[in-house]
Amino acid sequence: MSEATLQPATPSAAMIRTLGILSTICGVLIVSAYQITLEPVAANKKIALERAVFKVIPGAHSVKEFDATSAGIQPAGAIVPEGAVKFYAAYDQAGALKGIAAEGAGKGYADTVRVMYAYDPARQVITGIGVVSMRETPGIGDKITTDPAFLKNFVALDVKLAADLKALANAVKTVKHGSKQNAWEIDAISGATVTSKAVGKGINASAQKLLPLLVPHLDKLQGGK
Amino acid sequence: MHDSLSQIFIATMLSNNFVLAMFLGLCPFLGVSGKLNTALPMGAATTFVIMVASLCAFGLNWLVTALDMQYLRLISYIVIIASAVQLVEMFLKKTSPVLFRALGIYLPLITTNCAVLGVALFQTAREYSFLQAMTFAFGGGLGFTLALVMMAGLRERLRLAIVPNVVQGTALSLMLAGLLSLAFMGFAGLGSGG
Amino acid sequence: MKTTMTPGIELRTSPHVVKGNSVERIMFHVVLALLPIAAFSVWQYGVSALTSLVTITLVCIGSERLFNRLSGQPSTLSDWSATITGLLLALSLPPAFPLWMGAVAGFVAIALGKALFGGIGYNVMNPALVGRAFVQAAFPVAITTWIPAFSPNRFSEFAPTTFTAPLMMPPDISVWAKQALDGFTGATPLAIWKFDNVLATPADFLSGSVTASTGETSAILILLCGMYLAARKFLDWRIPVAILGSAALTALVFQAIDPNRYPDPLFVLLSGGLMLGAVFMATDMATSPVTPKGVWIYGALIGVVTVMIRYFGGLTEGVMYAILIANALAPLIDQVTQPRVFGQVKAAKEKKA
Amino acid sequence: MAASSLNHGQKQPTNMEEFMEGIWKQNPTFVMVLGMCPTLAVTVSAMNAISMGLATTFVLVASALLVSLVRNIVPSQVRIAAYILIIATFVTVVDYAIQAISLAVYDALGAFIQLIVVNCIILGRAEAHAAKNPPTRAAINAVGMGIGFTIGLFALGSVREILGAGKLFGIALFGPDFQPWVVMVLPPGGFFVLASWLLLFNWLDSRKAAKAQTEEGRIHA
Repeated sequence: MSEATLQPATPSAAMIRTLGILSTICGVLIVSAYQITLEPVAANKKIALERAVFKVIPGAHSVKEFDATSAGIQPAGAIVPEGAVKFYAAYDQAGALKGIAAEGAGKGYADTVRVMYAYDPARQVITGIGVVSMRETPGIGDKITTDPAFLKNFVALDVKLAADLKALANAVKTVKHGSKQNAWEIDAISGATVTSKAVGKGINASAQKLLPLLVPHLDKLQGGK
Repeated sequence: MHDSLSQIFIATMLSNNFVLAMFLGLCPFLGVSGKLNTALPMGAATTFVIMVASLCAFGLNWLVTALDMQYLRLISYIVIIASAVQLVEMFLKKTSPVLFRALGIYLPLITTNCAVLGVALFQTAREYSFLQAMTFAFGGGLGFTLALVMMAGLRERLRLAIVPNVVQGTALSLMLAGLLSLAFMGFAGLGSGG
Repeated sequence: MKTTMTPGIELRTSPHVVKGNSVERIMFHVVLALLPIAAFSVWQYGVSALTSLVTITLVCIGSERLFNRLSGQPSTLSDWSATITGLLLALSLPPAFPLWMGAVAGFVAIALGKALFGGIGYNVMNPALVGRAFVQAAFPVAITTWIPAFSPNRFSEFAPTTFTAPLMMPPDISVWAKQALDGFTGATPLAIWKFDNVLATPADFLSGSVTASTGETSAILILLCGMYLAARKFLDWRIPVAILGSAALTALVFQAIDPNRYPDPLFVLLSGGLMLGAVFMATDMATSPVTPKGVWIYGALIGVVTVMIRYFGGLTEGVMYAILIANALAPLIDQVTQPRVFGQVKAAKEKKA
Repeated sequence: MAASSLNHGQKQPTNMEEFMEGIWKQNPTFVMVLGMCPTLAVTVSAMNAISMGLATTFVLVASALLVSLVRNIVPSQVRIAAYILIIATFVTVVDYAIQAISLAVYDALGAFIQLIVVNCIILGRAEAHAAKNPPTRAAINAVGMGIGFTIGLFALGSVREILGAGKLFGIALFGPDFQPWVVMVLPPGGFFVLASWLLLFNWLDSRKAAKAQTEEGRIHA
């Protein structure tokens, strides 16, 4: 590069040629690696997704990916439409809709906490959560995956839509340990309030966006096998 | 992500400090932190290059995504960062010889600073908007500078100390880095908007 | 080998008697000043606190001796600094902190905080706080487990956590603590304020009935002991004044912005370890700046960072981290505030630091 | 480093010496203290450490091989650019390979797989060794370096996982009541553990030196 001007001994044509040849070799290597791994990677991602969804919706047998937009819902394709919210529909062996799963993300103590939650359309409640990724303090923040009292919050967490179907009737809210009174509140883990709040915020943000788009079109998901 | 700019700034500078919490840019951190008067220019130069790299990476990511060639992302990042550093070097040489003399010797070192590539990779992974990315880069650079300058201060002070023989050298620097990292844990949660 | 370091190595063979003497004297008086605070905490928390104080201090002294022997130096126990580190560390930990964890903290305080950098005077951060920060990061649950003060059985019964088997997890004591004292919530006033927005009153603090670390609650006592040390010129009064002043001022500003959300300055001053940290920890001579202007900047920094961490951080208490950060910045503060002319006294001090 | 490889050029070490260089005499982690970003960032568990070590070894060997093959046709002015190109290629390959093998590992290592590009060991080896030696020799040296780096990572990862979680390779070692030392899997723990390893080696070194000295003294006496 800059040295080249200082030492004109090597003709630039030679340098360009060498770099050109190298780039070609490298290009071929990269593209073939990409092509060869494309399928296994996709398969891996699918397995990981299924595992995450099955964990929050027990008894589910298959998963389908959808995008919800203001225009309705459609199976997720290669191109994600503007403003789309991704969600997953889980079906049981017979092909009946078992539940809906979606991802929410909130800023935790150390980094973003991403959770997968299960939504039961019939009862309009959240029926379970699983952590997709987090870097919270071991022993404190990671109690959100193990603390039985905390997980009990998500047996039937109320996410009913308001009458106009534009937002949740009651925003999901994390309250301090031991003061949960309403079905839409999450009782925080004592000592891990920041992480508990991250879960609540993540679910609320995602549900507020997804459910108004999803609920009017729920019938389209039935028998999706 | 919907992090506000101030949250990103505080988090990258303090609670998720590049060097002390994310282990980015350790080689220059340990290598150039011996003296205060070189630590500051090094920090400034790195911050500048990180910002330039972040800018390039943002444009490049847009291009690579538009062309649907994500598999070329890494290789194009590293190539453009290396060339950007070269360009900055040449540009400084031409336009501001004083600044060049102050920063010049550090610039080649910065090419292999993983903080520079790290910024590019993290801002891509977190899908930051343009302003978010620039804030991230600036905060990261300042955080790097802060850690570097603090470390240099401590190391200068310890030059007078009777440090036991077995603790000399890199081990001592790592101990100090560990202590700083421990102290920076106090900032955890700052910038999480809790 | 790598003996290229420091002309200071010759210092080892020539004991600088005069300076050593005065350091010993200062340190001895600091120990004396800490004793009333320790006594008050034993009265508050009973045998658990007493065992903790004794064990941690002994571990610190033992570690100091061990490192003396390893490095082939004469014993430095007589300078009292290891005793101070041990006492301060024990006072800053919860009274029912498992003893084995306290021992870890004590060892780390001496090893990582001091011995590895060449011993007394060369530590880059306050050793007691290094020890505490280490166990805070290592055992985050145990270090936020509190027991009630003035429980009726405190002189006859140990807290169940005190004698946790080494390397094992301490038992859950929430049930025991509630039995020991009715209405015990197990949260410090800072935590209660942060998460429930309920303020403890100054009377709560002064009576020592709030939940806290072993030596944190006796604000008046700490101030009195500090005044004694300051009056005899054993500590730099400007540091605590700067810390408490800047913390109060910062709190005042925030309270003016939103009185519903932010507590009054008195609460900020009395709660947590601010008083203990300001008087006994931040004033450590080796790790604070030596220039007059630098001392004020250093203190102000600690005050502001403490309040910032308390108000906006993930942790409820920030004094410890604020002091550690300021310790790390002390050489820089010195450099920036260096007077142009080098005074005789300053140069001597500089060398020691 | 340049000086040491110059020496080698003159003496022509055996393949075994070439192989052992990275494992012992010039261990990238403990002796040269290079490539520390991944060393500290990913070693929260033994599994992560080994995965990272193997990924780095692959890039090291593959790039050393290619660099060595083209060493005579690359003009020296553009050699660094060429090396970076080659290294970035193999890192991309390894990135996709890991995704194909295990997403869990891929998530655990995060951006640090791609950051192998700026690991100074690799560029350093390409420049100082591979560019001056025939392919077999370059590859053997690179394998040694890679294994040495992996050993270093494992030494860190295992200590941090054992103390920080009470586990090794995810298997609990001490029963359910063990109190993990959380600090070990946090950033300060990384610094402290690596520093302690270096202390240990320094101490062993100084003891060896002291012994040699006393023995020498005895002979003289």
